[in-house]
Amino acid sequence: GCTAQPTGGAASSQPTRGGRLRAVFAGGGAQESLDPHLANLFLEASRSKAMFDKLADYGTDVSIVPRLASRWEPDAELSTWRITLREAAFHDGKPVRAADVLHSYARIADDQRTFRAKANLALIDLPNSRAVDDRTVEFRLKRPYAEFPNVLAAFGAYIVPEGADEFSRPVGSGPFTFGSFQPGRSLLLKRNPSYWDGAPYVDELEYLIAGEESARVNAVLGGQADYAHDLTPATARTHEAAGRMSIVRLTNSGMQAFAMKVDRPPFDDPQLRKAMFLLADRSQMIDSVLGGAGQVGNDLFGKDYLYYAADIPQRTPDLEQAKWLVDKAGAKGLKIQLDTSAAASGFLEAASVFADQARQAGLDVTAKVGNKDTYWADVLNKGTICCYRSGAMPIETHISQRLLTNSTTNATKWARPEFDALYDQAVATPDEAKRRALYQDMQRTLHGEGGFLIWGFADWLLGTSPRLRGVANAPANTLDWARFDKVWLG
Amino acid sequence: MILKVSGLRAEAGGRALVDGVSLELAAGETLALVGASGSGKTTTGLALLGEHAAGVRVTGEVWRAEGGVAYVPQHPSSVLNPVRRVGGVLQEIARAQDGGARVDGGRGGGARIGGWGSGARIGGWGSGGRGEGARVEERVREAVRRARLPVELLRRYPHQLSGGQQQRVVLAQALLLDPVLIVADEPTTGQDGLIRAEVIEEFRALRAQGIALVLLSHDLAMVRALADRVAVMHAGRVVESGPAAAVLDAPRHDYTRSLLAARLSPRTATPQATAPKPQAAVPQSQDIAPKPQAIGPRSWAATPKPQDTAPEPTSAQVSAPSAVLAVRDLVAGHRRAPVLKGVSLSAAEGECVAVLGRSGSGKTTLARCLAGLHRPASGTVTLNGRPLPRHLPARARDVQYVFQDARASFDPYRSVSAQVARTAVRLRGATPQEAAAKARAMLERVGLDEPTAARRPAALSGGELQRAALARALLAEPKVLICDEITSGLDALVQASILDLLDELRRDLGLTLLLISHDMDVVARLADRVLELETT
Amino acid sequence: MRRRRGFAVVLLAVPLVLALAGPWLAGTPEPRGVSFAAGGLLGTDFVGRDVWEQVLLGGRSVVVVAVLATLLAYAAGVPLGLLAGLAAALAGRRWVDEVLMRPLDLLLAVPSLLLLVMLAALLSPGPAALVGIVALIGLPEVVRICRAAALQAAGGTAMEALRLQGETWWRRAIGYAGRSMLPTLVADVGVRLVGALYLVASASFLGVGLAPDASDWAVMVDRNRTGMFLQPWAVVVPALLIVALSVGLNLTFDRAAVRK
Amino acid sequence: MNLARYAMRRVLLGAVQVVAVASLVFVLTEALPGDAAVVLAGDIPDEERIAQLRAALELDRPAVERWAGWLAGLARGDLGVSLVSGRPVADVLADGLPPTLALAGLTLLLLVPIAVTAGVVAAVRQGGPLDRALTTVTVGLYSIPEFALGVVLVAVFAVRLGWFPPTAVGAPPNLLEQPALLVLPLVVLLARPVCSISRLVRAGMVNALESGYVTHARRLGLSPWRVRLAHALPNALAPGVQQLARTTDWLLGGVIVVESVFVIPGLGTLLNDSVAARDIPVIQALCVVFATTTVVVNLAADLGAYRLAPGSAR
Ligand SMILES: Nc1ncnc2c1ncn2[C@@H]1O[C@H](COP(=O)(O)OP(=O)(O)OP(=O)(O)O)[C@@H](O)[C@H]1O
Ligand SMILES: Nc1ncnc2c1ncn2[C@@H]1O[C@H](COP(=O)(O)OP(=O)(O)OP(=O)(O)O)[C@@H](O)[C@H]1O
Ligand SMILES: [Mg+2]
Ligand SMILES: [Mg+2]
Repeated sequence: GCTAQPTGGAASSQPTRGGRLRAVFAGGGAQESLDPHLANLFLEASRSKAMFDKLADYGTDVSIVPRLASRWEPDAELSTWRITLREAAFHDGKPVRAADVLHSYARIADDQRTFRAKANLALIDLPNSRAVDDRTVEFRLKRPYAEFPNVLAAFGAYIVPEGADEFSRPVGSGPFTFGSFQPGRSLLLKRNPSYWDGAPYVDELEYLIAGEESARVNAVLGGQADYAHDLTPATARTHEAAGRMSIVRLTNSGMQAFAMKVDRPPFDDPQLRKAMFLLADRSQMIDSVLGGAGQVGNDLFGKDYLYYAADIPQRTPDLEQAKWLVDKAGAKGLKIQLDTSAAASGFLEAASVFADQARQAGLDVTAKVGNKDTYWADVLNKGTICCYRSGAMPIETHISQRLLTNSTTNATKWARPEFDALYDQAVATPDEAKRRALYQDMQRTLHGEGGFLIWGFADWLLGTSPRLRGVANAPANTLDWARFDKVWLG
Repeated sequence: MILKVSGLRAEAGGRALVDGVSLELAAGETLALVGASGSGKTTTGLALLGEHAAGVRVTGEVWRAEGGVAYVPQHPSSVLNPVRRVGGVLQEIARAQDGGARVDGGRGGGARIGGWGSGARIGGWGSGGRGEGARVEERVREAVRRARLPVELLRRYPHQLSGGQQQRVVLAQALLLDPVLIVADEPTTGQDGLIRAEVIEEFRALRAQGIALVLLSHDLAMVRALADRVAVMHAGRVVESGPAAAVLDAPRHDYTRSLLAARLSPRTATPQATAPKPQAAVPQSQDIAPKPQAIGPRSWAATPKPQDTAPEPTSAQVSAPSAVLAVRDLVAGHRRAPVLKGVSLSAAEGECVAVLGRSGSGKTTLARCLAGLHRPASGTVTLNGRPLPRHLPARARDVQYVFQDARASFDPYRSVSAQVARTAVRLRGATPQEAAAKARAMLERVGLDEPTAARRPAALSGGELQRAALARALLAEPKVLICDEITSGLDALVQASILDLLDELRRDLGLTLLLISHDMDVVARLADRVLELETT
Repeated sequence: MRRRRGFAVVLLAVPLVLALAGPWLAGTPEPRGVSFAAGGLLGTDFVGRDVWEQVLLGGRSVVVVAVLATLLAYAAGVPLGLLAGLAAALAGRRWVDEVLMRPLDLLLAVPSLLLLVMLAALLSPGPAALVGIVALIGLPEVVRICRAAALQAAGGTAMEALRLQGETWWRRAIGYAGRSMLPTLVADVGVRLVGALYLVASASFLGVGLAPDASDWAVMVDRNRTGMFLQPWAVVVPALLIVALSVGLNLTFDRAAVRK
Repeated sequence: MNLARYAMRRVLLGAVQVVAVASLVFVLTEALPGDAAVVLAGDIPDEERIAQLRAALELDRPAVERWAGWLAGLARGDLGVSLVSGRPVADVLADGLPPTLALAGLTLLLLVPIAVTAGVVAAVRQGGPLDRALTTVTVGLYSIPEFALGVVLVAVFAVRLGWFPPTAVGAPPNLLEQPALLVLPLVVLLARPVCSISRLVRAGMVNALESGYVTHARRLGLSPWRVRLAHALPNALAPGVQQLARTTDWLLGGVIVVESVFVIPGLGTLLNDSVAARDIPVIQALCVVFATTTVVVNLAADLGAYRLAPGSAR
């Protein structure tokens, strides 16, 4: 399904036109840029989606929904994909053509540049891809790949006009056109009346920036903004009942995990990993860390997403067995450093609570706070166990980016030829049922002895002013998340 | 009646500092309070203002007539605001007076009980008429002229003034107040003879205007010249009081008698001292000398005239056969002005050289250069032919300086005896016990008993502190001792004993003395030779 | 007067007693609950722990670390400030002043945020490092205030008299100049202690010193702020204890200054 | 001593200091873990990608070379471009400076009279209920962390009562155009320095009020407040002036908390962001600004100290 359920009572009211919607996000500052391919922060992702389109995007269950591409068809070996573009136009009136698509992808994949989606597009053999006609693109892949639509929806794979390389006044095909920009303060966009997916309801969209959460909340409470992105569970609970602000919970938005490195002591011992899985009291983590705003995880990524192995039984804490396993692994009293930092909200809390739980099982776990700015690079290769989180993405993408021998961000150092082979087999399988079975196999392995202790899936929390209607409940990073062409001011 | 005091008693720590003092003063009258150093003059004087030092309890009755009271304190430096230019403060006072006068609609109305009230006036200081600026300016100029303070000093900060100049600033402040009563505590100790005489004249003029004056002084010549009535204090009590002539000429009390009898006789042993000196060199001696008819038979008349005995002055060069201390072409000054322009002098072992000069002529500056506290622009200072060490502690073993302002030279937080003893520890390597014993002995010699010296500086009288400062310097057993007005706050009796002590040290230990004084009697008593500094 | 003393003493005693006796009073830790929920005496904190227990445990590190850091800053800063101030007042020694103060100016000019991040990266965490960092950040200010105060004391005749006595530098500086600026220092130390407290808290957030979930009043205030309106006790109680501690300290110091 | 010459020398020394600070900061930032490339890579720290980023940002050049290049640029008045956004650093600074200056200027304008008055009144009423109340209130406010104070003030006065806007989100670049925006930030900014300065002023005043010159000034028929303000106060100010200098320094560079609680994009936020992003050119430029203000402010404070202790300027 590609349309998300609008939330709460908002569904009942009829959409109305007009007004300026002010959305306040964290981030910005010196780092922000309007280049959609540079998008990195949530703020930038939302702004890009307001001004640009991708060929496809993630639906609410992270399946792929068509956007600028109205259709995609692989050839029999799955190595040539023919994409049909829908009729759409850039803000300057020029139509979106195959050449624009090829230019955009070439720009992202440029070896001299470092755009985020570059890794996703690495599979495309761009020199041999071509524009069949203005509305048809033919992509040649370097190897057969059944999940090619995932690539079309990749984070940051936006389509920009041919030749565009400078984005101080961006021109895209999205629902809003550029108005004015004050870096670090605000971006004002105007309604694009001729948007192919239906013109937005609001006349203007203003992105505001407030790094501090309390400031975002206060801006909504004080009527200075209508949409506050990224609240903490505590704030949500504070304001939920008061009526001055509606809280929108985007359920199942963020995976919360600990990543154990399986290639080095002590977690090269599967028994110890098993012990960790068993000692984790997931519901306590949800309560204490997320203030109840989330669901427990089963050490598998992508709960409720396409191909999720829902039939693997949920793990429940078993302290006795965990202790026994710790003893057996000879790890009783072992000093373990759990890397954490303020890089993501909840990390410090998670480390604190989990360290306590591990201590009860006889492990001497201490949280070590690292530098938040370089955290991801620091924990990629160093340390033994760290806090980890991930936004929404297809399970296939999760596996290919994090769990293959040659994955670039393999934080658990999970490197198994037989697992890699399973993956290769899956993405070369045209039949969806067979593919599903292969994914199930992979997930069973990961559940049994993987390095990710995925203890929960956090809700993503938004605050909206009561007059804002039509906000969809879609996980962060999916199409309907932070999407402002389908909301209206009541 | 301006002032009426009865049964005044001041006590500190259960000890009476002043007891049973009763005084009366009419308009235009001058009362002199004389008495030994530490006899309670300052305490009484403060009580007249309704004030007292911390830790002192005052009882008794003080009635004051309506109108301002001006106070000239004994230690001017402690009442001058270090961060305010002296002229600015004078102007401020004048302006407050101006406003106050308008608010009061004139002063000197009906009498009221002053009691201990501070009698603070609400003076407007914001507004002012068109003529106010000029009027204020005029008043300040007038006061400054009467206090004999050069106008160019008004732009300075207090620390940029000499001791005598500071005293004149305080005097000018008092004159600006337009008071009905002036309490002046040793108002001329830092002044040269000429100015002193002029200030005495000013006081006379004030008296003529009907302003009452309470004069606390050791300076019997001034008392004689000014006072209508004299009260003699001893150990906190008024032992004798009456008309000036009666008390001074026919004292009835033993103490008064001995005080008046104590006078300085010139030394006889020093050959240089006999040389006659040119009249012009020490003109001040002429001026301070009281009128012959006012001098009683048993007092100053018997003193040999200073000019008869004062040693020979040399304004540029004094040489001695075996110079211990030699100063050559010393040039020094302050940022604003050159002060010493090529001073040379030398002094032999055991010799006493007096440095004379008008107030502000650079005596203190010279002394500070020798002591190593002020860096001269050029010139050399040698001791026994060797240049003095620049390092202060090393130099301080040989050259000690007794500051002009004794009170400012003590740390207010520690007991005086402890401070005195430190000299022996630091400069003579004594153990603390030895040092304490030495200090006790030396303090005894300068006439300070143990309980007095055990107090903090604030609880000592001006004269007591001067003696403590001398004791402190002497404990260093220096070769050269520079005394900057060390007897200005001492009564004749104590003064004599101090000078005797110095004389003894000089003879017995070969102490070389550099004596800075405005008091020609002191100079005559002690000095072998005289150096006179010209006013710059 | 007695009533007034009572006020200051109570203000000071409550946090001090809690800080010193608290760890003994705190029982075995309760299992964690939902974060920022009611329950127990004062509800739960940001990771679901019992706030009252955290309050009992959290005073000691506040008192120890902040007090040590402040003391260290003073131990180093007062002599330096005195040295600079006394030297500045002496014509021949002004270079000493320059040599001391200009490098400290550099330290002042480096943003403390950068310094903290930097030190966090370089130093191994621990109370000792923390004390050092907090002291280092407070040092230049202490030095400057001491220097200004010393400069006032150093210009006087009494200082010259002490020099003429051959008095040691220490005696002149500590005994005289130090004594005369004591009221200034006393006024400053009470305030600086609080500054140190919160520096400790923000440092812990950057990974220096205390753990981010440490039982420490200042850390509690900092970390529980997100739940400030949900479960105010988790912020209010430790904050009030800190307020009581510092107000009590300052009032007591004021009274001590009167007595001299 | 000649104060003018002294000031001249300090200004020259100051220029050296500024360069020294910038160099020191350069070394510090270099020594920080990670660089702009690592930070930009974010949560996909692919080594190859980081290396490419480094090359693109010219971070692969030796540090000394980059430092020399920066210095050369500084000499020409060229601050370079931001590593992250590619905008000229001068523009980035120009965006952050006005809000900071507005806040700092207004705070100082209010701070000095409030703190001095509080200190003087407390000293005059030393030991009395007013003194104790002032101490309790100022120290109490000081002991409440800025963010807590800020959030509570916003909750009460902006959200509940609606008297002031809760944040400066979406405000015009010139904050002075909307004075209501500044009320709450100013209150929070004032809370701490009022305490530290007034405590120092109080201590100095207590001392000065006991001194001989104040007693004497009272005798001279000056009004009580004139004595306190014109005679006692100047002697009480020296440590307070130093603290004021520190406060000025802090206001011009370090009010990160207030800036973020009220969403005022000033230099503090800028510094925070650029340290987080390891955006060295911006950090360097900010440090030049901070070092310059520190040098100037310290010089002013030192001249003040000499002025307030003229006896020592022998
Ligand atoms: N710090 C200073 N700055 C500028 N001028 C000064 C300073 N100190 C003293 N003077 C001036 O230098 C001159 C000499 O001062 P000095 O104290 O040596 O005089 P003196 O002979 O000791 O006078 P007195 O007898 O009044 O004590 C005076 O005119 C005085 O005003
Ligand atoms: N605060 C005090 N506490 C205790 N004793 C004090 C205090 N102030 C002064 N004294 C003592 O009281 C006595 C009188 O002091 P006072 O200053 O009145 O003497 P004085 O007559 O003015 O002496 P001088 O001529 O030396 O100035 C002295 O012995 C002194 O030591
Ligand atoms: Mg006296
Ligand atoms: Mg002199």
